[in-house]
Amino acid sequence: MAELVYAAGIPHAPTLVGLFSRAPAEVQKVVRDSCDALVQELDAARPDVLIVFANDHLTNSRISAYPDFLIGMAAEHSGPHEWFKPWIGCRDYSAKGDTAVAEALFRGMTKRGIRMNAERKNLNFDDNISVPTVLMDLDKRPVRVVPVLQNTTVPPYPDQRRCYAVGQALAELIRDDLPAGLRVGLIGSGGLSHEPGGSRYYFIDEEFDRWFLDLCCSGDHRRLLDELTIDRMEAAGSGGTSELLAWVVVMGAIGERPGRSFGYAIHKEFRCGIGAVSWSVNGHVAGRG
Amino acid sequence: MAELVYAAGIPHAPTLVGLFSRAPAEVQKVVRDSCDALVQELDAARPDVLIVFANDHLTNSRISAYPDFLIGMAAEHSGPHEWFKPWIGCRDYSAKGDTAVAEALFRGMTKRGIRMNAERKNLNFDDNISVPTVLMDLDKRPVRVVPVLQNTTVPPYPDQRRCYAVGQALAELIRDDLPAGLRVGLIGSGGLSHEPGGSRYYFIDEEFDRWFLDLCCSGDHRRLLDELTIDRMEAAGSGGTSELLAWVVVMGAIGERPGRSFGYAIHKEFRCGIGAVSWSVNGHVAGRG
Amino acid sequence: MGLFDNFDPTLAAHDLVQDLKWDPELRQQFEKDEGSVLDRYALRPAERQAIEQRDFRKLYDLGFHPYLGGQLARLIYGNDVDGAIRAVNKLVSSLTGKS
Amino acid sequence: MGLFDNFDPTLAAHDLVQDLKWDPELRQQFEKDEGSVLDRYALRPAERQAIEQRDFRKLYDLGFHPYLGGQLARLIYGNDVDGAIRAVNKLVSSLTGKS
Ligand SMILES: [Fe+3]
Ligand SMILES: [Fe+3]
Repeated sequence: MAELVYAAGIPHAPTLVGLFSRAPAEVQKVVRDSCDALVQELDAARPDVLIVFANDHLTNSRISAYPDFLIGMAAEHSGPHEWFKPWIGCRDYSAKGDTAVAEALFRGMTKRGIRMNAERKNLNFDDNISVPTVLMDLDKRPVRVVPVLQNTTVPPYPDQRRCYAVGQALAELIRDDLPAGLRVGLIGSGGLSHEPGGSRYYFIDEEFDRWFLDLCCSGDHRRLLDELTIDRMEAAGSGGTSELLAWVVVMGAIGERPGRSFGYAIHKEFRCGIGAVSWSVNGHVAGRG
Repeated sequence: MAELVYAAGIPHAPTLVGLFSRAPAEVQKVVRDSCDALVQELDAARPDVLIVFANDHLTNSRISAYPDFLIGMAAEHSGPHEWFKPWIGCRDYSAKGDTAVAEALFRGMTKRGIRMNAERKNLNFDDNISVPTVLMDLDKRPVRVVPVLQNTTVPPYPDQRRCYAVGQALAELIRDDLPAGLRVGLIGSGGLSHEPGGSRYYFIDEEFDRWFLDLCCSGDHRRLLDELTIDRMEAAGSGGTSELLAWVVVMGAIGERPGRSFGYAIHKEFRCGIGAVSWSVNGHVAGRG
Repeated sequence: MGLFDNFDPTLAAHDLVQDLKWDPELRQQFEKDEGSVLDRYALRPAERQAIEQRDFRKLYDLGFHPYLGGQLARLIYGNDVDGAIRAVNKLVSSLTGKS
Repeated sequence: MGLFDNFDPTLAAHDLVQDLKWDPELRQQFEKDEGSVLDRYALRPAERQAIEQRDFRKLYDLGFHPYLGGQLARLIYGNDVDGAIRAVNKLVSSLTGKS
């Protein structure tokens, strides 16, 4: 019976690193405040392991064999992948992995009827894991990381209801399969609205983003599941906004809890809406209520 | 608007080839009669292409990355895979493939929300495709083959309802996506009851097998879906009987139609119950009714 | 909306972009002699032409995955922070027909 | 029934059997010097011991996939039509504790 001690949803736009210094002061402030708050809460929560759900940007698998979920089981997770390095413009990192938790995750999801792929070798990390890692210095903190790369863009991919169910299975797994006393944190990495590779590459859907952040903070998961459809996310930026499904996995795991957001920034050059949420789970065992 | 002209369910026990000559005369007769009838109907139906659903016996993918379905897109399908050759004891073959239909299948299933993997190279064929191919001389007949290797044994795998839905999508795809005038046949390859690798390796569940063959012939798909559960198949031989899910895909595609069986053989040394069914679809477009 | 309406997972150009990302040598060759790299892939004539003409609109209409489209643009126009801006602008103007 | 109750997809022995099927050279080495092949895989101690002792019961209790169990038996006891009969019998007697 492990304990769920931390849960957050954060964006991973590479421009948050590479174009940060060129952004207006008020935009920089939102990014900085969000990171500071997230890191402070993380340090206070002292998780032993962070399970990070983040979409793969077609960096590990071909379209002809694209998994819904891919668990990184390596003892260390190094990145970014060579080709993504200049693009993100971020430093190298090597975060501690947790093979035992990764294996328990693979085993436990299999047992619960959820197909995941798993890989012992170092995965190719693009912005998905790299940006949160360097923004929060995860590799320098005393926490182990288990990345789960999620398909949110190669059709067909799991929708909000399926992702929520995966989160519910994860909660059960944390409670029943992971060792007593283990402190577990969850991060959903992705979003907010953006359309990478599309004709609306510079489009940010402020209305959607603010609505989504409010919804996340409200803890109303019935509305979340009814309204955060793939169609709605596609309308707010095709192929990119659906990265928020990684946040839905986390919300499925923690159940209906209020969250807090640290502001919202809209900056066209980032090519992505920026905002983060953390949820109050500290000290509570995973599950609804 | 292609036409569905042939549909059958057949077993692929390797012992049907390697141990055939040692089987009692009455067992040989059932096997021979079934093959003769299936081949006669096939020749009469004159399909241009046969889509063969058959489980992969862990011959193409690792357990850490196991697909539900894997489409063979090669222009030729050669087998058996080297290691399976002495075990099956069958001749080499090279069946014509159909890259265009295989691609349409991959594209059409993707569009219909069903994740399949696809491979352009020659797949590794074990008994799944090899046994039907040599028993029915598919490689010597004027028909192209598209193999779809199905996961029926690595948990979690698609259950009877999911497989039926895949079949329904397939029917729609044949009707709407494949070229007019194309004559399509379907084969589900697998079963009947057996427990490969289990302590009941020599167990054959005659009662289950006869019940299943009758059910297939009845065309009562509500009962099929309610009663042919994974638990029921596991009870009739763990890890092997569920190969019959390949037949369920075919039944999903043809809808509720009566079928005919060509007898049933039980021979312990075959380590598998033997029986086949063909369904009346000739001249009808796929779909219910 | 609609970016995935024509999505065609069988396009060989998808594998081209994947391999270019994964293989620095292939990338070098692509820069030096693009045609010799394209020759290795079973591209349909229209697919190859769209790549040669940097016509992303046509490529997407054939069913190319837009995320790989963004990556292809970076492979062609530049993959560092500033190269990416160039790539995004080229991509958007090809898709919208404006420049 | 119950063959999959303990199924553990993380066992390295699964990859061992897959590789042996796919790689004739590895198979030869496995026959000549089994230990040197087992060394290459991150087998848990109990997992390795079960393979060395041909203890399929123990291997299955650890969560080994029975279909790969049948194939492992053939890799050890024989893979032609008659070898398979030997393999099946050895496997069944290990699993049932009868011979
Ligand atoms: Fe992203
Ligand atoms: Fe089989």
